[in-house]
Amino acid sequence: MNSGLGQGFSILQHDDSNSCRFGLAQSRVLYARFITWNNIMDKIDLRVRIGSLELKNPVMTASGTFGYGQEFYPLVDPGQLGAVVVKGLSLKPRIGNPPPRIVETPSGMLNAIGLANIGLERFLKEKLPWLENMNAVVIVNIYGHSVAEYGEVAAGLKGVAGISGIEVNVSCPNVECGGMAFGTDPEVTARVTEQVLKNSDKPVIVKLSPNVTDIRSVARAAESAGADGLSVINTLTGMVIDIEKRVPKLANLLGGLSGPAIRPVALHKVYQVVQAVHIPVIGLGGIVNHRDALEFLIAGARAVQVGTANFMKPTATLDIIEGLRVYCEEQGIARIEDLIGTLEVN
Amino acid sequence: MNSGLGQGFSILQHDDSNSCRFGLAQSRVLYARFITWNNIMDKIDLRVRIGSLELKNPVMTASGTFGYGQEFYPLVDPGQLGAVVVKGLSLKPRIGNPPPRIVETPSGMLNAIGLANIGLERFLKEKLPWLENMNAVVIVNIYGHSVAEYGEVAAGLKGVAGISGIEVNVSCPNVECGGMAFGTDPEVTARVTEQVLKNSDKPVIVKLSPNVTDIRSVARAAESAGADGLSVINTLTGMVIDIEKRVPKLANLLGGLSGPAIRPVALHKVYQVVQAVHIPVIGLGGIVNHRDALEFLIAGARAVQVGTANFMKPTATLDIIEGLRVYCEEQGIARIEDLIGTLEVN
Amino acid sequence: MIDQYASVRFNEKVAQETFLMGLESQEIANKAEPGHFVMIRVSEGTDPLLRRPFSICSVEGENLFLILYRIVGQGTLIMSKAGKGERLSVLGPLGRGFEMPQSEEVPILVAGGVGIAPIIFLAQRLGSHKALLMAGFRTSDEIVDKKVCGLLDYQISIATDDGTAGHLGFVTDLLEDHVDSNKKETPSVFACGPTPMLKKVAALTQSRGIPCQVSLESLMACGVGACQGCAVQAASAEKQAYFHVCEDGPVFYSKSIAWECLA
Amino acid sequence: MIDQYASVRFNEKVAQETFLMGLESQEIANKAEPGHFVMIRVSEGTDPLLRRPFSICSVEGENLFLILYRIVGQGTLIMSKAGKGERLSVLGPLGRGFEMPQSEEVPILVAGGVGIAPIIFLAQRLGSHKALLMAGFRTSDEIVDKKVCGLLDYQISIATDDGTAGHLGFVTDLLEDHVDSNKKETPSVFACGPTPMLKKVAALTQSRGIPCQVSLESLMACGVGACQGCAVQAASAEKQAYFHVCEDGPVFYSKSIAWECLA
Ligand SMILES: Cc1cc2nc3c(=O)[nH]c(=O)nc-3n(C[C@H](O)[C@H](O)[C@H](O)COP(=O)(O)OP(=O)(O)OC[C@H]3O[C@@H](n4cnc5c(N)ncnc54)[C@H](O)[C@@H]3O)c2cc1C
Ligand SMILES: Cc1cc2nc3c(=O)[nH]c(=O)nc-3n(C[C@H](O)[C@H](O)[C@H](O)COP(=O)(O)OP(=O)(O)OC[C@H]3O[C@@H](n4cnc5c(N)ncnc54)[C@H](O)[C@@H]3O)c2cc1C
Ligand SMILES: Cc1cc2nc3c(=O)[nH]c(=O)nc-3n(C[C@H](O)[C@H](O)[C@H](O)COP(=O)(O)O)c2cc1C
Ligand SMILES: Cc1cc2nc3c(=O)[nH]c(=O)nc-3n(C[C@H](O)[C@H](O)[C@H](O)COP(=O)(O)O)c2cc1C
Ligand code: FES
Ligand code: FES
Repeated sequence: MNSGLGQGFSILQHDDSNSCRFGLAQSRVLYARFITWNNIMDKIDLRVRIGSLELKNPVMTASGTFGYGQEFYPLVDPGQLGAVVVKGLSLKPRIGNPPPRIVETPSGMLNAIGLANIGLERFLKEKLPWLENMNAVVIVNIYGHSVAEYGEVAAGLKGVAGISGIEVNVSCPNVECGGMAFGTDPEVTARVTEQVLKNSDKPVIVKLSPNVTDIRSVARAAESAGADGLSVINTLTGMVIDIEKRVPKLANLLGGLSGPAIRPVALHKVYQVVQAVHIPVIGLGGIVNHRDALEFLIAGARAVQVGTANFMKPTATLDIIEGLRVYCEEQGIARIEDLIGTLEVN
Repeated sequence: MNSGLGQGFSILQHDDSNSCRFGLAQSRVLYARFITWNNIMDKIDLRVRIGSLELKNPVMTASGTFGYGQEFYPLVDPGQLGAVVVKGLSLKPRIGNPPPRIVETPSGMLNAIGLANIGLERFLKEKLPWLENMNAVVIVNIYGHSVAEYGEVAAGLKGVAGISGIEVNVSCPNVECGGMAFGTDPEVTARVTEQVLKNSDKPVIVKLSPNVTDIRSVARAAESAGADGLSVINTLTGMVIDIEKRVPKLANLLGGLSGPAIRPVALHKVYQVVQAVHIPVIGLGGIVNHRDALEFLIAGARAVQVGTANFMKPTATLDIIEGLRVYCEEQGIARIEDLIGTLEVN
Repeated sequence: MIDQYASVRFNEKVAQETFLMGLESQEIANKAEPGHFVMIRVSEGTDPLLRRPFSICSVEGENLFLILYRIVGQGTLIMSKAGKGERLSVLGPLGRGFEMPQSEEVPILVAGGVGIAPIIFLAQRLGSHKALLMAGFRTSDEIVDKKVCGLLDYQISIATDDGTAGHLGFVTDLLEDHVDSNKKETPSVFACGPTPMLKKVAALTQSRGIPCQVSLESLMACGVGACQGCAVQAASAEKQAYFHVCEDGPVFYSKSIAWECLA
Repeated sequence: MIDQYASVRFNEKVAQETFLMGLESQEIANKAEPGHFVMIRVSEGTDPLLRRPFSICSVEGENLFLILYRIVGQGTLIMSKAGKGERLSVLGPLGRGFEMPQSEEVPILVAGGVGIAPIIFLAQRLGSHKALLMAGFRTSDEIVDKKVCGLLDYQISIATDDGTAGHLGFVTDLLEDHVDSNKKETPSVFACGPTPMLKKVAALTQSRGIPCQVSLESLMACGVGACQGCAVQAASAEKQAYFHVCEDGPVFYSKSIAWECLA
C-alpha cells in the first residue's frame, strides 16, 4: 500500500501548498519518473539508526500532536511510521490547564495544554497494547515535576516490552528549581538525564528547549550525562493578547509556539547541535512536507518529527515518507543515511 | 490628510488580511461610526513619551526596513510618523554580506544584510537634511565592532541637530568578545550602553536580542547602565536550506527571522521586559496592522516599530496610526497613553 | 473518519454574511449524523494554518453534504470565495452527535444565529410532526430561509434581537414561554448557538428538570482528540475535569458542563 | 511610485505554464517605461509574505498594463487563479529601465523564456523597423505567440532547447551568428532571461565590444532600495561593491556586473 502507484500519485496531487515550490513542471517530471522508476523505488533504503534504535524510516510523530497513536487511525497506521512519540506522560494523570489552551498565529499556533495526560499506568494498560498490536515503534515522552519524578516515570517503563525508547521533555515551565525550566540550564538537564538513565533500560533521548542563549551547551551537557540522542526543538515561548478584552488569549498567559513559523529557528538550532555533539539528533519544528524534512536531514538530523502538521493534514507523516522516497530516487540516493549531514557550507 | 474621511475609509478597505478578523459586519460598523465620530477622532491624543522624547504618535519604523527614511516617499511622509529609525549605521561605510541576503519563510523572512550602510558621515551629509526638512523625528540605529566603536559612532552624533535619539543595536553576530553577540551577555550590554551614554547627548535606547535564555537580565543590565529605553525585539536567528543544492539559502548561512511569524515570541518578550524594568519599552516584531500594534501597547510597550510589514505594504505605518485612532475612538479612549499596559492577567 | 478533497458543488449566500456550501463526498454524506462536524482546510498555504470546524447541516442524496457558515474572520472569508468545482480538504465526519429523543418526548430545537446549522440536520431527521423549532437571529437579514434549510414543513418560531422579524427579544424567551405554557408535555431540548444563549437554555432547562443537549464550540487544532486543545470544563459531578469538545462532544448533555467556566 | 489595488482585466494562459495578466491602473500605465517592474502582493494573508516582482511587458491604452509570468512556485500559482475583477495590491512602476539605443545602433533584443516580458515592452517601443528580436525557449509549447505579445510586425528568431521550433539550441547561438555575420552593423544588445543565458550574452558582447544592457532578477523584499536584500556584486571597476537590483537596476550595463559571482 505504501509503494503502490495510486498512493504515490495522490501525494503529488494532494501534497500541501509548499509542494508548489516544485513548480508544476517539476512535479509532472516527478510523476513521470515515478512511474518509470516504480520498481527501483521499493529498493530505496529509508532505514536510519538512532543509537541502538533502528527505524524503518526517519519520520516520527512529535509528542503531544498525535495523542497516544490511535487518534488518527485508520488514516494513519502507526506501524508505518519510523516511530510514534506519544503525548508527554507523567507518573500521575494531569488534567492540564484551563481553556483557552490554543490560539492560532501566523503560520503557527500557541499551545498551553499543560501536559494533560492520562498518567503512566493508564497508558500502559489502555494504550500501549493497541500500539504493540499495530507493530508501532513506540517512544514515550516523559515529564516530571522534579528530578526524582523523572526517574520514577522512567522506572515505571523499565522492562516494559513494546516501548523502544524514552524521550525526556525538559522544557516544562513550572518546576522545582526556582521556576526556571529545566531545559534552559545545562546542569539541571544533565541531572535529569542521569536520573532517567539510571532508572531505564531503554535508549534515552533528551528533548531540548530552543529558548536559550546557547543550545549547544545544553546539548553537550545532555551528551556528557549519557543521553543516547537529542530531539531539537520543543516550542518557542510566545503570547497573544485579545485586544477587545485586553486579556491574554491563553488562560495560561504564555504558550508554546509551533508550526511552520518556527521552522527556520528550529533548523538553525538543529544545525548548531549537530555541530556540537556526537550523538544522533532528531530534528523537528514546523516540518510540514518532505521538502521541510529534507532540510533537517541535510543539516544533519538522523530523523525528524512531525507535530503541528498533523493538524493541518493527518497523513502528513505518511506523505513525508513517500516524498523522501521520491526525492532519493530523483537524486539517485540509495540509502537515506547517505543524505544525512550533506550540507555544504563555505 | 491624516484625518480626512477618504483616508479613514481607505484603511478599512485596504487593511491587510488580519483585519478580516474584525468580521465584515464589524468593519462596517466601524466605518459607520467613523463618519459619525469624525470630529471627535481628531481629538484623540496619540502622543506618547519615551523618556524625554515626545512623539506625536507611537508608531515608528524599524531599523533596516525603511532605509534612510526617503525610500518610500511619497507614499509615506516620514513627518507623519512617531519616529523614523534609520538603517543601522557604523562609523565607516559597510558593504554588507554577499547575496543571497534574504529568503522568505512561512509568514516571515530571514535576512543577512550584514549591516550594509553608507556610514555615519554620508548619512549626516546626504540623508539627514532631507529628513529634517520633512520634520521627521529621527532615531539613529548604531552599530560598532567593539565597545569603543559604539562610543565613537555616538560621539559622531553628538550635538547634531535633527537627531532625536540613538538606538543601540547590540545583536550583531560577529564582534570582539569571542564571537558571542553583545546583546546576549548582560555585562557586555551594560558596557556598550555606558560607552554610548558617555559619548552622547541624546536619549539612548538599547535594542535587545530575543536569542537569550532570560531577556529580563539583559534588560535590567541596560537599565542599570542608564539606558533611557529599550527596543524589544531584534530578529530571531534562523536558517533555510536549499534541498536541491544542499547549501544554505543565505550566503551567510544564518539570518535573522522577522515578520508575523515571530510576533507571539516578540510580544511575550516585550511583556517580560515591561515587568522587569522601569524605563520605557518600544515593542516590535511582526507587527503588520493596528491590531497587532495594540497587542504590544496593551502589553505595556509605550511605542511600537514596524519592520517587515513595510515590505508587504509600504503604508503600513500610516494605516496603523489611523487604526489606533479608530480603535481608541471605538473604545472611548481619549489618550492612547491610557491604554498602555492595560493587560489584565489573573 | 475520512480525509479527502471534496468538490464544492455550490457555495451561495443565503443570508447576511451567511453562506451555504455543498460539498461532494459520498463517504462523509453516508456516515454523517446530526451533530457531527467536519474540519475544513481553507487554504493550501500556512496562513491560516489550522482547519476550521463546521457542523454538517444537511445531507442530500448519496453524495452531498452541506454546511452553513457565517463569515466571521479570515478563514470563513476565504471559504466564501470558493467557486464551484474547487476542491477543499475535508476531514470528517467527526465528534459525537445528538442522541435521539425518547419516543414520548417532544423535541424542542433551539437555535441561535448560525448555530442553526446542526439543528437543521437534526430537524430534518426528526420531522416536523414530532419536533418544534425555534430560532433566534440578531436581525431579519440574518434569517436563513426555510426553503434553504430544507425545512419547508416546519413552523419555525422566530425571535430577533431588534424585532425586525418575529418576537422582539431572545429565542430563550420563546423557549421559556413554550415550556411554561405546555407543562403537560415531556419536552427534550436540543440547542446550538452562542454561549450566552446556551447558558440561558441550560439554566432554564435545568431548573425545570428538562433534559437538554447542546452543541458546543471551541477552538480546535486536531478535531480528533489528539491535541487536547478543545477542552471545556466538566460539571463537578462528572468523573473527569475537562471534556474535549471534538471527541466527547460537540454535543453534550447540558448538565455535564460547568457553565460558569464558559466565557 | 504608486501603491494601489489594481483590477485584473484578464488573466489568460498564453503558453505552457505562462500567463498574461492585464491590470488596470492609469497611474502605472502612464509612468511605465520598458524595464520597469511592479511588486504584486499575491495574497492578503501572510503566506506568502512578500510581494513578487514582475516586469511590465506592455501598456495598452491609457489604463492598462500587462505582465507576462510563469508559474514557478506558490505565489505565481496563486496569481494564476486570480479572476477578472479581482483586485491585487500593486506597487510600481519601480526600478531603472532600459536606456534607449543611439540612433546609429541596431538594437538586438535577446530573450530567454519568460524573460521576454520586459523585452516585449522594449520591442514595442523601438519598433520592428529598427530592432531585431531573438527569443529562446525550452520547447515549442512555451513560446508566447507574437499576437499575444503585440509584436505582429516583428520577425522573431526562435531557438528551442529541444529543437521543437526554430533553431535547435540556445538563443545565444542566434545572437553570435548574427553579430558575427553582420560585422558592419553597430549593434546594441538588450537581454533578459535566465542567468546562464545572460552570462553568455555578457561574455559574447563583451569580447566583441558590443554595448549590452541586461535586466536582472533577484530575490526582493521591498523593491525600493530600503532593505538592501537584492544585492548583486558589481564588477571591480565600479565604484561600489554591490548594486541593488531594485533601485540601481533591474537593467544594468552588463559590463558593470561581476558575472562570476552570479549563481
Ligand atoms: C464543532 C463546531 C462546529 C461549528 N459549526 C459551525 C457552523 O456550522 N457554522 C459556522 O458558521 N461556524 C461553525 N463553527 C464555528 C467556526 O468554526 C468558526 O466560525 C470558524 O472557525 C472561524 O474561522 P475564521 O477563520 O473565519 O475566524 P477567525 O479569524 O479564526 O476568528 C474570528 C473570530 O471568531 C472566533 N472563533 C474562531 N474560531 C472559533 C470557534 N471554533 N468557535 C468560536 N469562535 C471562534 C475567534 O475567536 C475570533 O473572534 C463551529 C465550531 C465548532 C467547534
Ligand atoms: C525585476 C524582476 C522582474 C521579474 N519579472 C518577471 C516577469 O516578468 N515574469 C516572470 O514570470 N517572472 C519575473 N520575475 C521573477 C518572479 O518575480 C518570480 O518568478 C516570482 O517571484 C516567483 O514567485 P513564486 O512565489 O511563484 O515562487 P517561489 O515559491 O517564491 O519560488 C519558486 C522558485 O523560484 C525562485 N525564485 C523566486 N523568486 C525569484 C526571483 N525574484 N528571481 C529568480 N528566481 C526566483 C525560487 O528560488 C524558487 O526556486 C522577475 C523578477 C525580478 C526581480
Ligand atoms: C498541542 C501540542 C502539544 C504538545 N505537547 C507536548 C508534550 O506533551 N511533550 C513534548 O515534549 N512536546 C510537546 N509539544 C511540542 C511538540 O512535540 C514539538 O516539539 C513542537 O510542536 C514543534 O514541532 P512542530 O512545529 O512540528 O509542531 C506539543 C506541541 C503541541 C502543538
Ligand atoms: C532587511 C532587514 C534589515 C534589518 N536591519 C537592521 C539593522 O540594521 N539594525 C537593527 O537594529 N535591526 C535591523 N533589522 C531588524 C528590525 O529592525 C526588527 O528588529 C526585526 O525585523 C523585527 O521586526 P519586524 O518583524 O517588524 O520586521 C532588520 C530587519 C530586516 C528585515
Ligand atoms: S481539537 Fe484536538 S483534542 Fe479536540
Ligand atoms: S529589494 Fe529591498 S533594496 Fe532592493
